Amino acid sequence: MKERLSHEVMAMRATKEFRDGDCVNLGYGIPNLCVGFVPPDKEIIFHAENGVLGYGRLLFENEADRVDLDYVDAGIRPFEPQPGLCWFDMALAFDMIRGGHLDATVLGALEVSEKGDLANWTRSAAAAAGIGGGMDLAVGAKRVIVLMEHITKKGEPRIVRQCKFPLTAKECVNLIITDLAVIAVEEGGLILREYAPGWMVEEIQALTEPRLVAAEALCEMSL
Amino acid sequence: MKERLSHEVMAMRATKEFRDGDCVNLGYGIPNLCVGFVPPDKEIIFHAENGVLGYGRLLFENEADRVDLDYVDAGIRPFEPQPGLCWFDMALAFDMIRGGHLDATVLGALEVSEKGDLANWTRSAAAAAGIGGGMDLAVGAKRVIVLMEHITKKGEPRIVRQCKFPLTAKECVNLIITDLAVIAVEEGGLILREYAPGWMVEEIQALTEPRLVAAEALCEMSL
Amino acid sequence: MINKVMSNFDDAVSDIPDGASIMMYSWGAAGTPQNLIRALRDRGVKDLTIITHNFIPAWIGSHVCSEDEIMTPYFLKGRIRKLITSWPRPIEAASDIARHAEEEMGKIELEVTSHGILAERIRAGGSGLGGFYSPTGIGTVLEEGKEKRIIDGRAYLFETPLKADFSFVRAYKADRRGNLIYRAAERGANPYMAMAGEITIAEVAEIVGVGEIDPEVIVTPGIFVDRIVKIHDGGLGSEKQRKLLCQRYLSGEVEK
Amino acid sequence: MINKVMSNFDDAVSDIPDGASIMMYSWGAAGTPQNLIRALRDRGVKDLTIITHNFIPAWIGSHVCSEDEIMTPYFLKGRIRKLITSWPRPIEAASDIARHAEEEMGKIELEVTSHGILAERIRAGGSGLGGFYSPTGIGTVLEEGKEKRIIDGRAYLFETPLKADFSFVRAYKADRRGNLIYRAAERGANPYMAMAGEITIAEVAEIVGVGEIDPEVIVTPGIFVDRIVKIHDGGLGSEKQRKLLCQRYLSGEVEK
Repeated sequence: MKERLSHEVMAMRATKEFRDGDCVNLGYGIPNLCVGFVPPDKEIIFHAENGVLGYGRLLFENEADRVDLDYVDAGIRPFEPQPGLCWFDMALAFDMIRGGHLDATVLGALEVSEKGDLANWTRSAAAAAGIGGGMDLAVGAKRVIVLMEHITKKGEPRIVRQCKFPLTAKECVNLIITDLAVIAVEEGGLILREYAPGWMVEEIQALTEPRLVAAEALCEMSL
Repeated sequence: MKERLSHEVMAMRATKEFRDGDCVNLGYGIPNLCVGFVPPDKEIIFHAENGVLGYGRLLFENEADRVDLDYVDAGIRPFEPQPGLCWFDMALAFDMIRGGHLDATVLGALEVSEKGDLANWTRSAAAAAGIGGGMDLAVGAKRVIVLMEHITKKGEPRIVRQCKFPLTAKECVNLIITDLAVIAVEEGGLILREYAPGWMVEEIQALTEPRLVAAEALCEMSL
Repeated sequence: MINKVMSNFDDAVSDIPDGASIMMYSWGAAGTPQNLIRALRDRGVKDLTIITHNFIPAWIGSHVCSEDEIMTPYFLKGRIRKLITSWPRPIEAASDIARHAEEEMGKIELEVTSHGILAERIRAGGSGLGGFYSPTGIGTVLEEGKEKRIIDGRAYLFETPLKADFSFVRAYKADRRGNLIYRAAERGANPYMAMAGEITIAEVAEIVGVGEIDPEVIVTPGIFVDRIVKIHDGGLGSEKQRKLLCQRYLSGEVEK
Repeated sequence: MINKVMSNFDDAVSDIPDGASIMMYSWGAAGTPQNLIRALRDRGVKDLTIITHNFIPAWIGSHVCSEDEIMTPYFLKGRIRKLITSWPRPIEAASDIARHAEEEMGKIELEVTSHGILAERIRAGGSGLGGFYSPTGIGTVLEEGKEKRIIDGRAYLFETPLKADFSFVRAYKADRRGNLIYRAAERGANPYMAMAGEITIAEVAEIVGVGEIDPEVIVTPGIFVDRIVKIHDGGLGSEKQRKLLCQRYLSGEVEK
């Protein structure tokens, strides 16, 4: 298959959505990468649901001397403290989320429906597992951005008419950023705004279950 | 009329009810005096609903140099800071109250009924006024002690069959301490436990609307 | 770059319209956003909905303070359409102030509740809850018009969340991001009121650099704060002005 | 005199019976009351109800830690009758640990909810509320068996308060009255779990004198804490032991 955007480039594209001063929560997986790609002209305050605002870049495994297991984000990965950091308890962290105080959240997903339904957790035959904070974020953040690969490893569309996985929240997604496209969820349907370099609209549509509407200002994705 | 206990002696008697280590909230009026009469062998932590635990004695008006308008109790009176003091917000202050974390509260009252109903606020013809934190305390504290004068200025009983003033809470009072007596509110009725020096049971009964039952261990009040 | 600092109080309240709902703390002198309240009064808006724990003037010793000494929500009287409070009038019922408060009560829509219910309703508003069940007020006038529900054998009343168009907050130190810390009883209701205002405006004694406040001790994270104004030296509620008031009314020089 | 300090962990958990409900935080290594969990496991009680945000082993880099390295609620498996959690199994579904977790899930009563609902239910339990309405989970499996209510045009689910017989808490510093402060992400759920235990037991890195913690920065006032035990130098979760683990698994000396 043709080359698709790397996770890093996807994360870079997502950070373009942030306005100076935004408070943003990053979900587990690709979204977490955004913390490393904030442009220098923007002051973005990252929120993690375990009780921190303003955390810095994640530490690499070779930075053992700087790792402090008490300085971790919601994905339990050590990060670099930075000025303006603020610690609080998880109840307050979720008050921020539920109370509509977050400007945006970037979440991973298994599927997004044409209406913006989000499915980002699974349950086995035995038990539900891993609801985490996703349901709270999907309901509470002012803007829900999904950052995910456009298709599954088996090549099946993740943007679907109806989610097969259990829902995280209904009609909550505002924008979908994938390794192939940027798609807005609007009243009129799914609006294709940007395509990855080298990809044709028809090719993206073929990997997307519901119909995409080309935006008037449709253009190639850029950073 | 015969001599009755002073407010100070009433407060001293009330502090006898506290066990070492108790967290206690003091209502406006006579109860506030208790903070000055803690015996040295007991460590009592006073809670004020504006968000403080462990406050010290109230300052007198001639201690202007030591007054700090940010160091005030729930009655907005300046107090002396002491080691172990702890500040928090009013929501947490009421979580402590409502959540059953306070060992006791000492409240003033207009009336207490034979069933332990408490009335400690008034409303004018125009409007209700001054509910304050009394309703929360009466419902939440593990033990509710009323500290009040036995009769009104007009000589009418404050311990009554049924309260005429609006209620603070129903069946909440455990113990009534007045300038004449100590009375427990129990299943079997109002149990007269102690009488003020020089007062006869019949004299106290005459100033009390419901019937008092003399305790087996009825004795003179002491400090 | 984030910079929520504004240069003066008049600008900070300049977009508050007639009919706005505003919450503000007041516990005597402690924690009261005095300068914001004065700027609001000077702006001349009307039909306000005011949410405040106490609706009384502050006092020092036995001296009841004027609005030039300690400004409190009480001095917004005449501009209020609705008041939600736990303590609507002064404790000394015989005073002039009590009579004025009583007149005010007759003119406005008054909703009286307990401090604890008020605190929790505001917290629920700021944290996106739809309401909650509270044990306070069972068997009292607070039952009127409320759903009663037995949960696990105990009776509770349904309470609704409270939000406001604006929250006025008073704090000790702020940075330009809006992180706040408080000083002693100044804290009070300010942290949860900061959460429940559509726009939250803080007046503070000092503005410090980002990172100068220990990240472990910030009480109100900047996410809840929209505007910050520094109280000028000697201004209403400043340390200097308060010390002067205490000296004046507690030293015995002035008898009331 | 108040003195809540106890000399060892075994004594601190010695009255926890079979069938007890216990809440405990765990966010990887951060804030987990490791020594209390180990003492509980060693005590050999069964049929426990465990309330925890995460039910997974901790990891350092890509190394998944054993119970001798970082003790978490996961290692109570086999002693649990009911588990209330937001995250019941490891993220890497293929591991041995994931298989063991899955087996455990098959044997117990499992109640899965969101982190936010869990946090607020515990806070409601500790603060004496009868329940609340939350917008989270509308249109999802979390609706099952819950009352749905439209309030001001928005749909909410009724959530019940959570309390426990015991709360295990991990903190940074304590005084003998039980006042606690935390270190960074150690805070997490510890403050509200401390409020919701009938008996709350704290393990702490350091015990200081009353008054040594700044009264403005105490996070958990002592009123919520019943017992305190100091973690011994080099013990589970101590700074020294954690540094050693980080060095071991992040320096490249040991490959997993």
